[in-house]
Amino acid sequence: MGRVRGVVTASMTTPDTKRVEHEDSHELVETTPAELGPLYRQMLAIRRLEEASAKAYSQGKIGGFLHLIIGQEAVCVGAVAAIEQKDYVVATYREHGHAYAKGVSARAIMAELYGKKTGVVKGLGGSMHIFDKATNFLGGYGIVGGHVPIAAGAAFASKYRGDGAVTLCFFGEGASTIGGFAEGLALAALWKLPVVLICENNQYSMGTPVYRSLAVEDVSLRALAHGMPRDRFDGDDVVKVKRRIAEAVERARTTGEPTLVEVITYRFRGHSMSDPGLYRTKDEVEEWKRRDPLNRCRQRLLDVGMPEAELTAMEEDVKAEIEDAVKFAEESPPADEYMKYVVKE
Amino acid sequence: MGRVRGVVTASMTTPDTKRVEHEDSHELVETTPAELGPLYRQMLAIRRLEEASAKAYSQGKIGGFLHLIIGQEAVCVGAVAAIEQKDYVVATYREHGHAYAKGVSARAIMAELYGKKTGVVKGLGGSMHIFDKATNFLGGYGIVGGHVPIAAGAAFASKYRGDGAVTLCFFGEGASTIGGFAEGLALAALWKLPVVLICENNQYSMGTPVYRSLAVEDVSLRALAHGMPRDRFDGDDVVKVKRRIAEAVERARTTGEPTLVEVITYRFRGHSMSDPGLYRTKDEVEEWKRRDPLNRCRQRLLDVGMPEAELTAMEEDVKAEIEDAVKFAEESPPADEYMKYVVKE
Amino acid sequence: MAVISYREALNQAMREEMDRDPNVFVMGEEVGHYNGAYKVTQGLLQRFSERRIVDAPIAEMGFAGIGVGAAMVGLRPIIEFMTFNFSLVAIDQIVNNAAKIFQMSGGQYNIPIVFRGPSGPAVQVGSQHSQALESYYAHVPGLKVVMPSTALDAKGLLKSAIRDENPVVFMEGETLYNTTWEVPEPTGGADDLIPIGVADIKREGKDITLIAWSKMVWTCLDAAKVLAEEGIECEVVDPRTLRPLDVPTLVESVKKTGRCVIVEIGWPVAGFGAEVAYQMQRHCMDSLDAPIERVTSDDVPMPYAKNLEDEVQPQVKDVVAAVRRALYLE
Amino acid sequence: MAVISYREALNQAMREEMDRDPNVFVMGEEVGHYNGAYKVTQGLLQRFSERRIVDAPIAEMGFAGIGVGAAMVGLRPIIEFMTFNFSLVAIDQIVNNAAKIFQMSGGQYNIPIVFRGPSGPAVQVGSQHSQALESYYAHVPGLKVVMPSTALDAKGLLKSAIRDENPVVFMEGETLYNTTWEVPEPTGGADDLIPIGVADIKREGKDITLIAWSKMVWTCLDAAKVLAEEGIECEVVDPRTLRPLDVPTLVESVKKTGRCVIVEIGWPVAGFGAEVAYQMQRHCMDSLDAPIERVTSDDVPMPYAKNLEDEVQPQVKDVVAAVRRALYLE
Ligand SMILES: Cc1ncc(C[n+]2csc(CCOP(=O)(O)OP(=O)(O)O)c2C)c(N)n1
Ligand SMILES: Cc1ncc(C[n+]2csc(CCOP(=O)(O)OP(=O)(O)O)c2C)c(N)n1
Ligand SMILES: [Mg+2]
Ligand SMILES: [Mg+2]
Repeated sequence: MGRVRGVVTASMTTPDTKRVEHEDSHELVETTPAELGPLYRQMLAIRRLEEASAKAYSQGKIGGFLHLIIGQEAVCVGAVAAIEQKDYVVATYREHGHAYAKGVSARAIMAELYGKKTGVVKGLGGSMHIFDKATNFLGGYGIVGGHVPIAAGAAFASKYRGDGAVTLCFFGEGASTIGGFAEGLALAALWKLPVVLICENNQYSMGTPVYRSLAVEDVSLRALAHGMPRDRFDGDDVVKVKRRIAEAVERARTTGEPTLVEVITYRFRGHSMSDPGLYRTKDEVEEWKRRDPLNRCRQRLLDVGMPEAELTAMEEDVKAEIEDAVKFAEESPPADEYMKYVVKE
Repeated sequence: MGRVRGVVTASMTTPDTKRVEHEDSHELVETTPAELGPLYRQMLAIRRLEEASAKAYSQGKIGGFLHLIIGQEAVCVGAVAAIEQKDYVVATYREHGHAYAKGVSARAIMAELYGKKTGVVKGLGGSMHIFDKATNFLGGYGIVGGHVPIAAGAAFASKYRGDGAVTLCFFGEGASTIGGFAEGLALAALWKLPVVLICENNQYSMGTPVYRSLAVEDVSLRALAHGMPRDRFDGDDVVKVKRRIAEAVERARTTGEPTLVEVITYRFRGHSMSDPGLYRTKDEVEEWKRRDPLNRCRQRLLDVGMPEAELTAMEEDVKAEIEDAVKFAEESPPADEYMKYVVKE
Repeated sequence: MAVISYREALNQAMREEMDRDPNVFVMGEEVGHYNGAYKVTQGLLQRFSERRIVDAPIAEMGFAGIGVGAAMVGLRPIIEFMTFNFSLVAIDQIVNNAAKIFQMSGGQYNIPIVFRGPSGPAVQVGSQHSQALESYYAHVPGLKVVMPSTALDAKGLLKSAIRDENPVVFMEGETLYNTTWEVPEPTGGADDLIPIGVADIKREGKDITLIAWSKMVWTCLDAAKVLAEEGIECEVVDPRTLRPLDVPTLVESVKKTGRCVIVEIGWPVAGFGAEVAYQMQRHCMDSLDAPIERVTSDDVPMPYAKNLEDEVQPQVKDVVAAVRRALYLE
Repeated sequence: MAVISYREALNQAMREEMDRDPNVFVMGEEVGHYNGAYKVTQGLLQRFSERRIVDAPIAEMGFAGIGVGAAMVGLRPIIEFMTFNFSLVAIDQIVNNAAKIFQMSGGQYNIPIVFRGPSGPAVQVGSQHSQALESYYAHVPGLKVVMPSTALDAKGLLKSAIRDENPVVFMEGETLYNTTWEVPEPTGGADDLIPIGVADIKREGKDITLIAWSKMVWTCLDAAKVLAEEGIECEVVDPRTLRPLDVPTLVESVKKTGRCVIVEIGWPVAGFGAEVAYQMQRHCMDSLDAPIERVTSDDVPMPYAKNLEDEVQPQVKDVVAAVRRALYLE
């Protein structure tokens, strides 16, 4: 895949980057309708959930920051498909998809965005702070990099107890420059903590393209100095994501060894709802949209033999699910407890 | 050189390290008495200064933390010999040697340790916080890793102004796990700041041997992911240190490119005066002492033709210099200003 | 005189100072090509190029430290935190380096640096993004802490901060950027500056003194209007600078009115308002006709839901109630 | 009853709690093989092995965060900072994660973690190593902040902190480790614990209340002895916990004596003493016969030279002078 890039201007602060091309191939990964169907359904549900929340945001029904994951759905869905219920997931502020993939209902997410009492965290956390104990979703975090040590900590606990659980930690490529990531990485490597660190390289950190934040545009290289296994591939195919993450999960589960995985992807929308995304050309965005992982996945499903009718039924079902979630959020009572969860008695 | 190591116990927190042997050779580096003589003199002066301060500390004349650099003198002396007066040096709490090498007088250092008004920072900073504007010594810092960005900042200023100065930044191998180092490294690489990051790997971070703090015992590898030049060698030969650092300095001065250099060395004393160093075997310490860089340097000087008498005269001179420094410190008036330098009017 | 926004005032201050002094530069996330996350640096990249408007990757500890190092050797950095919430990962650089190097170096290296950015809760951004950290910075000797409430103050104080020889923590109101105020045309002279450390009386009154800074000045002015309708005349005093605090001006007002309410948007316990309260009781004890009242946010991490967020933060009605309590009207 | 040191008390508390609960572990720099930089964890590695006594590399942000993550999923970490000076590089983990996750998660994940280590200036370690940061932590809802002054309190409070379901910032006196106190043999029952949030009267008196915590309790007790010789009876009240603060006990004492001096080792501006002063004026205004006095360190980064360091820090003579001022004796 040819990558779309901005123009590098020579200046003191625009580094002369050493670009590294993907080692990745684009051969299709074997799959079946039985495997791919549910993954497609999840990706679609996330897409529709995000679209519905964008709409509610523009109607003033959702406030604050709203970071959509549209375009990146294959990463969270594929990765979470590679783990079990008992495994942990830690994510950023761009985590609706990860939460949904881990099993949080669209209702609970949407009600949270609406700031309702029925939200997954009772309207106290909002878009950036989804947590769900029932599904071992350890949270969405707003301070870039700060959650990487937390993920290492969950993995530390698994090792301490020998419970065989693995932790997935998601973060953006922009997070790779901050100390919290570096320390989490170093400690995970040193202590061999069963965590898979998944960098969703979506080409931008807010308005900053990778070539202006990284001296070398390959986050996975950070693993080298720690003797940590690494992987790097395009996140356009959900089955590929699942397979490759599964390898890392297997290694973590059996040997305790962490892996740094970089998945190349792209967000179709702005950084958050308030970002018009003027720093990218229309052409660039269009080129990526032509490779929309959701469309790819749908086509693949047809190719491997899912009847169109079945697909359409699934799509109707998703539509109903999200409509129901919005209705649920709309009709739920407002959040009302806020003094109760400051200190646990 | 066979390295001396402790015993690795297998446990969750003692990682199964991937040891990397030095790529370094131990051939002698060409030199002359004219070059080596002054370097030897500096190393000796630092050794004697440290010994004198240890003595004063045990007499209760110096307080607080006192971190001696005995055993590591070849690193600071060799490195600083590779730069010019206008170049900057930034160091840690273990910085008496670096300050002396940069041109701070033994008097000013010793008086500082005594907490006297005539100290290099008027008795306000103490052992860990030597600063000297006249020699562009940008300080000794007590928070591990926190000074790495500061060094990058001085280098940034040089690039901003185009003044051709280079900054040397010294730190221990223990500092390589902290975020401040990681961020300073990433920014220096990204912006191509003319800084040489010199890791003095003295095998221990306080009582922690490298194999318990690093997943891979090679700090210089951190440069890889940033496309940054790196170097790694034994710091037993002061001329070698000078030559190798000079290469990095030259690169920084002409291309602006930073380098990460790891110098393998050993501290003969405890971490600070209050550390008896029980975590190392006598044998280990003795093995390193047999390769004392100061002795090596002296022998080399004789080998390259400095007359023994000249050497002895130099040694007498150093002895007098340090005795004078102690006397000066003893007789100086106590520190007396402390409200004056909180805010600059 | 032109009516400009707080955002524009900050932008002008930086632009004018950068025109004046080639050693001034701006560094931070999204300050250049993106024109600032809150558009405060709009247009500066175009005017000053990438050399002086430096887009930094996400590494607050790193670029705050780079600012300190650059300041040591003669530059005058303006370090923008996208918000002060993110300054917590860099606070060691501010407290242990920026604030102390002048003293640690025996007066050899002063650090002329400005750390600036929006501060305080915005709207519905949740607990990690809704903090008022002024008491942290005001605690530290060696720092100055400035928190302007109006475009006028923002401009004059930022210019002073940039020219100051010391580290200045310049905390802007995240919700004030669009507020407007009359600001005179720059003359290029000293009157373009507002000195750091001088309080300003935003409204005169005789019955009670309201002390507030940043956004809470506006809340107090609104409360004063409500109370004026009942014949209660509030004096609203804005310290503008928390360190050094202009204690004399505050004391004079409290001595005059005999009553004092301190309003801050942050948490109650060990908030900066406690320090102000202490100073007032110490200097005005004999003149106080009632205990000093404080209005703060509730003692909780900020909830997300709008209704709760409003409940947690000080509102006009809370100030009005505190004034009534201090006047023994309820 | 045995007379043991403050250091030993802490060690016993950890040992007993680790014996009791397999989920408790200790992590920090030099806590294991080195037996602790200040020997507080002496012998624990031998007893509990590397699994539960974890030597960490220098990465405070990292291992503080690991503690938070481990606490989320059911462990009970004790994170040792070699000193609290180094907690500034980790403070984001404490303020933004440990303190807030319980609320952000809508009450799903509480964080039973202890951050402990020596705090406050030691002797001649210079400005970067000589800070009293209690006001930072006491400011934050969701945290508890404990600062014991005696071996007895250290033991009982650390045990309570380890059993607490919330993040506890446990700040030990760096200069108190060798002080001794009578500590009863553990019974295994609830009386081994000292509850968090309960103040203790360290000396009774009727003329004036001295409020102090950690090392300053000792300074106040010494001052009280000096003053007793002149017939002035000081009551020394030790809150022991700064958050939650036992306001009723403090108020009761101040109401009784009518005068109050607050002594802290840290910086004056927005120090925790300002909060205490505010609470006392609010609750005791009618009983106060003199303005509340505060004794703090000078408003400067700590100088290195011993003579200056002593000048900067509160000494017995400073407390005595403040008491005299509050009694209008000078
Ligand atoms: C420490 C910190 N600094 C800055 C920010 C503001 N911020 C939020 S998201 C973001 C960009 C992150 O980019 P990346 O890591 O690539 O993740 P993406 O948003 O692309 O998923 C920034 C700068 C923050 N939240 N935390
Ligand atoms: C952030 C921080 N954490 C902990 C310490 C305590 N400390 C001081 S020196 C040191 C060991 C540093 O080891 P290394 O970097 O190898 O340098 P060396 O002392 O060997 O020269 C530690 C842990 C500190 N000063 N700062
Ligand atoms: Mg990104
Ligand atoms: Mg070392």
